[in-house]
Amino acid sequence: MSALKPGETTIMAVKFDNGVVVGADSRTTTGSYIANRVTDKITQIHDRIFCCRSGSAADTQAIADIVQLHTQMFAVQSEELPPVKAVASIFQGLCYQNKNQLSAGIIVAGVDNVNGPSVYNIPLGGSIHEEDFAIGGSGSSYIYGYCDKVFKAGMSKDDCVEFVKNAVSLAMTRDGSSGGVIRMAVITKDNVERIFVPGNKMPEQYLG
Amino acid sequence: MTSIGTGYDLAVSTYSPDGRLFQVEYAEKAVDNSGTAIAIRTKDGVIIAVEKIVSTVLEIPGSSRRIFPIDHHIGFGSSGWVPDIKRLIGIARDEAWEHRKSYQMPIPPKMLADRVALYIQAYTLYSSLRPFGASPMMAGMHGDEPYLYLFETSGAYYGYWGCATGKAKQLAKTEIEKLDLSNLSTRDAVKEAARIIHTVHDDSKDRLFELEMSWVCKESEGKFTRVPQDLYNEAVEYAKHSNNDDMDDDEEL
Amino acid sequence: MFRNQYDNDASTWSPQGRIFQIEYATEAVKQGSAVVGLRSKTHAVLVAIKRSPNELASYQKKIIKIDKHMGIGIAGLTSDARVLSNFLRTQAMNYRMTYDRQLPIGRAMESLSTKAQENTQNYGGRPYGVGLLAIGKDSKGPHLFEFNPSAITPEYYAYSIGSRSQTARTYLEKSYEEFQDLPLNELIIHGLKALRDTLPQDKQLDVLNTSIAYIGDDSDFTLIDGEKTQTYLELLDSSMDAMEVE
Amino acid sequence: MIAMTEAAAKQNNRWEPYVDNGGTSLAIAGEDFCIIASDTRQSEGYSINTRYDSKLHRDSFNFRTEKISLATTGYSADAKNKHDKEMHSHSIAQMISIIQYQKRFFPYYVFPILGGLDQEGKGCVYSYDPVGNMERVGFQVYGSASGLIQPFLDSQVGFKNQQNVDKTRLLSKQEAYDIAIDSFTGATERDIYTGDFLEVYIIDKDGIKKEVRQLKFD
Amino acid sequence: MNQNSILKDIISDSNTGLKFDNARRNQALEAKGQIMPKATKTGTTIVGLVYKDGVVLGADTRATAGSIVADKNCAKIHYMAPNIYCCGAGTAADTEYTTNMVSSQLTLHSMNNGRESRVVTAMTLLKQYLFQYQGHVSAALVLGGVDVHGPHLYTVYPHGSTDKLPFVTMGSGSLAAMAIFESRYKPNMEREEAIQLVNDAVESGIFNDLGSGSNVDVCVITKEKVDYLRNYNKPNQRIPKIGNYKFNRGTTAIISETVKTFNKSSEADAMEVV
Amino acid sequence: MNSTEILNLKNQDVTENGTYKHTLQPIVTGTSVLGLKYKDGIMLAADCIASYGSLARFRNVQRLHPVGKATILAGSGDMSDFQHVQNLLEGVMLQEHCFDDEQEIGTKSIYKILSNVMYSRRTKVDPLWNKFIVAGIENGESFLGYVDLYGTTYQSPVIATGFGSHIAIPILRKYAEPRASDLTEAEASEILDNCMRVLYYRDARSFNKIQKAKVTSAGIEITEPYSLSTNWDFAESIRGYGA
Repeated sequence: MSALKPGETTIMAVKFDNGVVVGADSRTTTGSYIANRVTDKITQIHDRIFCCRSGSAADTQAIADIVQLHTQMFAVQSEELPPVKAVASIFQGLCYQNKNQLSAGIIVAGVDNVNGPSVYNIPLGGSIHEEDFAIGGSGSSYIYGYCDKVFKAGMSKDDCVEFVKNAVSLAMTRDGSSGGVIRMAVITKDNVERIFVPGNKMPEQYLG
Repeated sequence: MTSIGTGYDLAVSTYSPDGRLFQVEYAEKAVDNSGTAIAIRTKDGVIIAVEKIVSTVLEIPGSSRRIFPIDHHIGFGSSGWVPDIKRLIGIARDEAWEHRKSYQMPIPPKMLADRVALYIQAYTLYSSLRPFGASPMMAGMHGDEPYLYLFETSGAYYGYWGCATGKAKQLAKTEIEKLDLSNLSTRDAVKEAARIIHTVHDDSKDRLFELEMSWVCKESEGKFTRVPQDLYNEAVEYAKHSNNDDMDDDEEL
Repeated sequence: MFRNQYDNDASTWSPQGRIFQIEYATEAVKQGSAVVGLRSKTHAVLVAIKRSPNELASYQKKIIKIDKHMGIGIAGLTSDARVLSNFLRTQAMNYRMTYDRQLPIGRAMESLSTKAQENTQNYGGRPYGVGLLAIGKDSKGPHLFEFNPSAITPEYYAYSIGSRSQTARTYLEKSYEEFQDLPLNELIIHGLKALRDTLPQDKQLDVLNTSIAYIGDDSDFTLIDGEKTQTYLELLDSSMDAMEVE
Repeated sequence: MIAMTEAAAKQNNRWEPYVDNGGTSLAIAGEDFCIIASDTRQSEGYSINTRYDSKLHRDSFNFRTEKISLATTGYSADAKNKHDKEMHSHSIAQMISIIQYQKRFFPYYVFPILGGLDQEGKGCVYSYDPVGNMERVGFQVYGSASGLIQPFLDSQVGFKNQQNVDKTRLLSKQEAYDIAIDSFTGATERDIYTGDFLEVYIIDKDGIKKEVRQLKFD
Repeated sequence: MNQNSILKDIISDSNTGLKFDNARRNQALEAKGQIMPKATKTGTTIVGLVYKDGVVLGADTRATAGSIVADKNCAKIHYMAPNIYCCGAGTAADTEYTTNMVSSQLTLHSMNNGRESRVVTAMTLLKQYLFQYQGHVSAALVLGGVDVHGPHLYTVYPHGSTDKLPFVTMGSGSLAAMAIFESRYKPNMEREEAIQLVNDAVESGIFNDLGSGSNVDVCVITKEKVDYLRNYNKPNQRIPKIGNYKFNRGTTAIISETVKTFNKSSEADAMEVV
Repeated sequence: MNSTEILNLKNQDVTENGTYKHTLQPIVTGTSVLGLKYKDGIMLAADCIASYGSLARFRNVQRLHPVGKATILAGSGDMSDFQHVQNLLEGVMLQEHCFDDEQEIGTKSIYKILSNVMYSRRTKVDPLWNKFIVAGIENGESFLGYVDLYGTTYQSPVIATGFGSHIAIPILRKYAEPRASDLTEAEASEILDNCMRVLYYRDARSFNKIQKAKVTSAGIEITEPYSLSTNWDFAESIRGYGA
C-alpha cells in the first residue's frame, strides 16, 4: 500500500457562524467491487461532535469506538459538553501513535460551549490541523480547486449545505472510489439535522 | 478521643468501635500543627496566602515554598507536612500533564480535584500506608471561571469561596467570612488575605514567619503566578497598618 | 524520649500528628560529628570534623563531591549518605547529559526530597538517618541547602548539623549578616570558628580531623583535607589571638 | 530534477540510520608530545552543512554516529568525578573500546583516535575501529582523506619502504607539526570532503595548546 | 534522420536503431553489487547569461572521481564554432565527445553553406544526439553563442530536452548558482556587470557545492569577438607546503639490478625487418 | 472495554521474521526553514504550507514555534512528528514552570533535549522525520543550531534545511554569514525575504505565504503571514524551447 494513498472516499466539513455541516459519500469498496453502496461515514462521537471517516473501514470504526468511549468518560468527569478540540486530540493521539498500522484520515467537526463550532482535519500520518473547511479522502483531490473558489468565510447555513452537496457530488462523479448517496449533518448548539441526498437526486453538473 | 491508645488507632485500615479512622484524624493533627494557609475566591480569580513559619533567621527568604504551581492555570497552597505535600504535588502535576497530552487542553480544575482526591483517599485504605499529612487547597481557572477546592486528609474535597487550614484555621475562617466575597476585587482580596495571615499569626508561639501569596485571575492572564512584587508590598503594608489599628495599644517597635 | 505504641514505623501518625520514626532518625543525625555550612554572595563553604573510629582506622570522609559545581557534607549514618550521594551524582550527570547545563542546586535537593519522602510514607521503609549540608552554584550564584531525615530541604545563609551543632548555629545566627560580603578566606575562618564551638573541651581542630570545602563564582567545588588545612587552621589561631588582644 | 537526500531515502525501502558527514582526523605521537589535528568541515552529500564543526573533544566523550572520525584528547572530567582521581590515558582508551564494543551489533559509526601523554609522559595514540578494536600506534589517520594521508605519514613519520634513513629517529615537535599541516593542505587539494578549517592540538607536559588554521573553502 | 523512426525503434526494440541492452545489463550488474569502473565526472557548476551585447558563459574547473579531485583545473567550456561555445557537466568523456562531434558537424555544415553556424543548429544537433541515447550519454550542457539572430542561450539535458532562457545553470552546483542569478539577474546588463554576475554564480557553486571547485573560467561571446577568459578568477590557491619532501638519492631500495645494453641499428635495417 | 488494548496489540514494531516496521516516509510535510544570526539576535523564515505529496494541502500552518521566552523551534519535514515534538517541549516547559525557581532552561538546553530525542529515535530506527532549526538567545548570546532525523547536529551563523540547504545557503553564506555581527534587522529581513523569494521561484513545494520570526534581547516576535513581491518580466518574450 502506498502511504500517500488517501482513503477511497469523499468526506467534508464546513464551519459556519453557529454550527458545522459535515458530508460524505456512501461508497465502500473492496477492490473495484462496491461492498456497500449506502455506507454511513458520518459517525456521531458525542451530542454535538461528529467525525467523517476515510481509509480502512475497520481501522476507522475501531478508532471511532475508542474515541467515543474516551469522550463519554471525559464528559462524565468534567460534567460538561466535551470540547471539539479535546475529541480531535484523542483521534490525533491514536492516529499518530499507531500510524504504521492504521489507514485513517479523519475529519472531526462539532460545536462546543467554549469555542463554538470548529473543524479539525487529521490526515494520514496523524498530524492535526484546524480549518475553516476540511475535505478528505481520494475524492477530495478532484475538488480542491472548486472548494477554494466557492468557499467564503461567513456563509450561511444554507450556503454551506449547498456547498457541501455540490462539492461531494462533483467528487463522486469523477472519483471511482466515491459514489452512492450524499449524507450530511448540520450540527448547531441546539440540534443535529441529518440531510440525505439520494443517488438519483444529485445536483446538476456537466456529464458530457 | 476516648479510643486513643486502645489499639484501634494504629493503622488506617482499622475502624474504631465508634466508626472512626483515627489515623486520618491524626494526620489532620499534623495539618493543624503547621502554619495557616488561606484561599479566597473572587468573581474573576483565586488568591492563596500561606503563613510559612520559619524556625531560624538563617533560613533564606523564599526557600522551601508552600505554594506550588501545578500547571499554567492551576496551583496548590498547603498547610501540613511538607514532604507529603510535595508527593501530592507530583501526583497532581502528572495528572495535569497527562490530560494536556491527551486532549491538547488544560485540565479543568474539577477533573484534577477528582483525581487528586482519589489518591488521597487511596492512602486511607491500607495498613501499609499512612494518610497524607496534608490538606492542600487548589486554585485554578476553567476558561474565565475561577475555582477553589480544599482537600481533607480523608480524601473528601469541597469547593469554596474562601477556606483556611492550619494552626489558626478557625480564626482565619471567621475573618474570611467577614468579607463580601461577591463584590471583592481580586486585588483587594490579596490585601485582605495578607491582613488575615498577619492577624492570625501568633507571635508568642512562632517568632518568625514569611507570607507567601500566589494567585490565578484575569489580571494574571489566567496563569497561576506569584502575586506581583509591588502588589505584594502594598498588601503587606496594608496588613501591618490595619493590624496596628486593631490593637492600637499593642505597640510595635 | 519514651517508647510508645506509635513509634514503630514511619507509616503511623501519633495522636499529636507526629511521625516518631522521623524524629528518631533525626537523632541519628545528631550522633554524627558536626558539619557547618555558610555562604557569601560569591562563595559557599563547608567545614566538618572527621572522626576516626579507633586509632588504627583512617578518618571518615565528611565531605563528598557531587559534581564540578556541587558537594555535600554529611552527618549521621554514613551508609545512607553514600546512597544519597550516589543518587545525587547520577542526577547531576544525567541532567548534564540531557540539558547541556549544570543541575541547579535547588532542583537537586528537590529530587532528593522526593526520593526520601517515599521511605517515610510506606510501611516497611525507614527514613534516611542522615543529614546533609549541600553547597553548590548555579545561575543564581552560590547556595547552601540542608537535607534532613524528614525530607525537608530548606536553604540557608549559614547552618550546621550534627553533634552539638546548636552551639555553632548560635554563633552563625549572631554573625551571618556580615558574611555576605566576606572574601573566601574569612568565610572559611568563620566556618571553622563555628565548627570549633561544637567541640568538647578536650578536643581541638587539627589537620587530621578538619575538612574544608568551598565553591565560588570563580572556582569549582574544591575539597581541602589533611596538611592543606594547616593554612586555614593557622589563620584561625591568629584571628583568635587577635580577638584576645582586643 | 529532484532534491537529493529525501528522495534517496524514500526510494530505499528500509531507512538507513547512518549518514556520512565526511572529515578527517589525524594524530602523531612523539617522544614527549602528541599532535592531534582535524578539519572542521561537516558535509552531507555534496553540501557543506557547516564550515566549523569541531571534531576534537577535550573534556568529555561526545559520541555522535554521524562522525567518520572523532579525536578525543586529554582526560575525562566525568570519569574523574566517579573515581575521585585522574584517569590515565590507557584507562580512557580501554573505556572507549568497551563503550564501542557494547554496541557491537548496532555500532557507533565512529573511528575515534585518542591522543595524549601516557603515565610516563610519552606521547601516545590509540586508534579504534567502530566496534572497539583498539591498538596503540605511533600515528593514525581516519576519515575521508585517510587514503591520501596515511601513506604520506607512513613515509614521513614511519619511514616505511626507505633505506639509508635512520628509522629510529623521532620527529621533533616542529617536524611533526609541519607534517600534520602539510597533510591537511595536501588532502584538501584532492579530497572534496576535507577543508574549511584545521584545528590542531599540541599536547605536551605543559598542557594542551590549541590552534586553528584556515584551509580552502571549495 | 527521421524522428518518428527513432521513436519507433526505441519503443519496439526491433533490430534496427540503437539498443540499450548493455546499459540495462550494467545496471543489473551494479544492482547486484558489481563495482563498475568510475568515470571521471565533472560535478560541476556551469552557467550562462544573456546580456546587452551577447552571452557570458561560466564554469568551475574541478573534475572528480568519486570523492577525489581528478583534475584541479580542467576546462569545461568547449569550443563549438567560432561564435558558439558550450559548457559541459556530467561524465567528462561524454561532454567532451558530444561537443567535439557536434562541433565538427557544425564546421562541415558551415563550410557547406558558407555561413556562420547558428546556435540553434548546434542546439538541435545536440538534443537529437542525446535523445537517441536516452540519457545514457550523460552530458548536461549550457550552450551559448551569437549568430545572425543575436545572442542565444540554451540548456540541453542528458535526455535531450532543451530550454531557451536568459539565464541558466547546470550541474551539481546549479542550485547554488541559480540562487545568485535569481537574486541578481536583470535584463540588458553591461558587460562588466554580466561577467561579475557569472563569476559570482560560479563561485557560489565552487564554495557551496563539493562537486565544484578551484577556478572560474569565463567566456564572453559578442557579435564581434569571443573572449575566452581561462582562469578568470582563482579564488582557491594552494596553501604552500611547509616541508620539503625530496627523497635523498638511494632512499628507494633496489632489490635487483639488471643492465641491458641496446645496439643502435640503422634505420634501413629496421625497415628490412618489416 | 478495551479496544485501546486491541490497538496496542497491533502496535508491534518487530515483524515475525525479525525485521523492523517503522515510519517509512513522511506524509504531510513542510519544506525548508531558514535562519540567520544578525546584530541583535536571530531571525528565521518559513512558509505556511504543509504539503501532501505535491498537493499544497494545508496553507495555514505555523512552522515557527516559540518555546519559552527566548527560543524558537523551526521545523521542516513530517508535520505529525513536528507536532509531537512541540507537545513534548510543551511538557518540558511546563515542568520548568512548575519548578518556579527562576532558573528556566534556555535555548542550549532545549537544543540538547531535542538532539537527544532525535538521536534516540534514530537509534530505535524509528526516526522523527524532521529537520529542525533551534534559535534563541541565552545569557545575551545568540544561538542557532540544526538537528535532523539522524541526530546530526551543527551550529552555524546561517542554517537552512531541505531545499533551502541547496538554494538559500549560497545566498546566506555570501551575504549574511561574513557580516553576522553587524547585520541590521532591516538587512537581515531583506536577505531572508530574498532567499524565500528564490525558494518560491525554485522549490516546487514552497508557497508564497511566509512568516518570519526574530529572537532578540527583547524576546520573541513572529510576523503574521505575508506574501513577497515576485518578478516575471523576462518571461513574456520567451518563445518555445529552441528556435
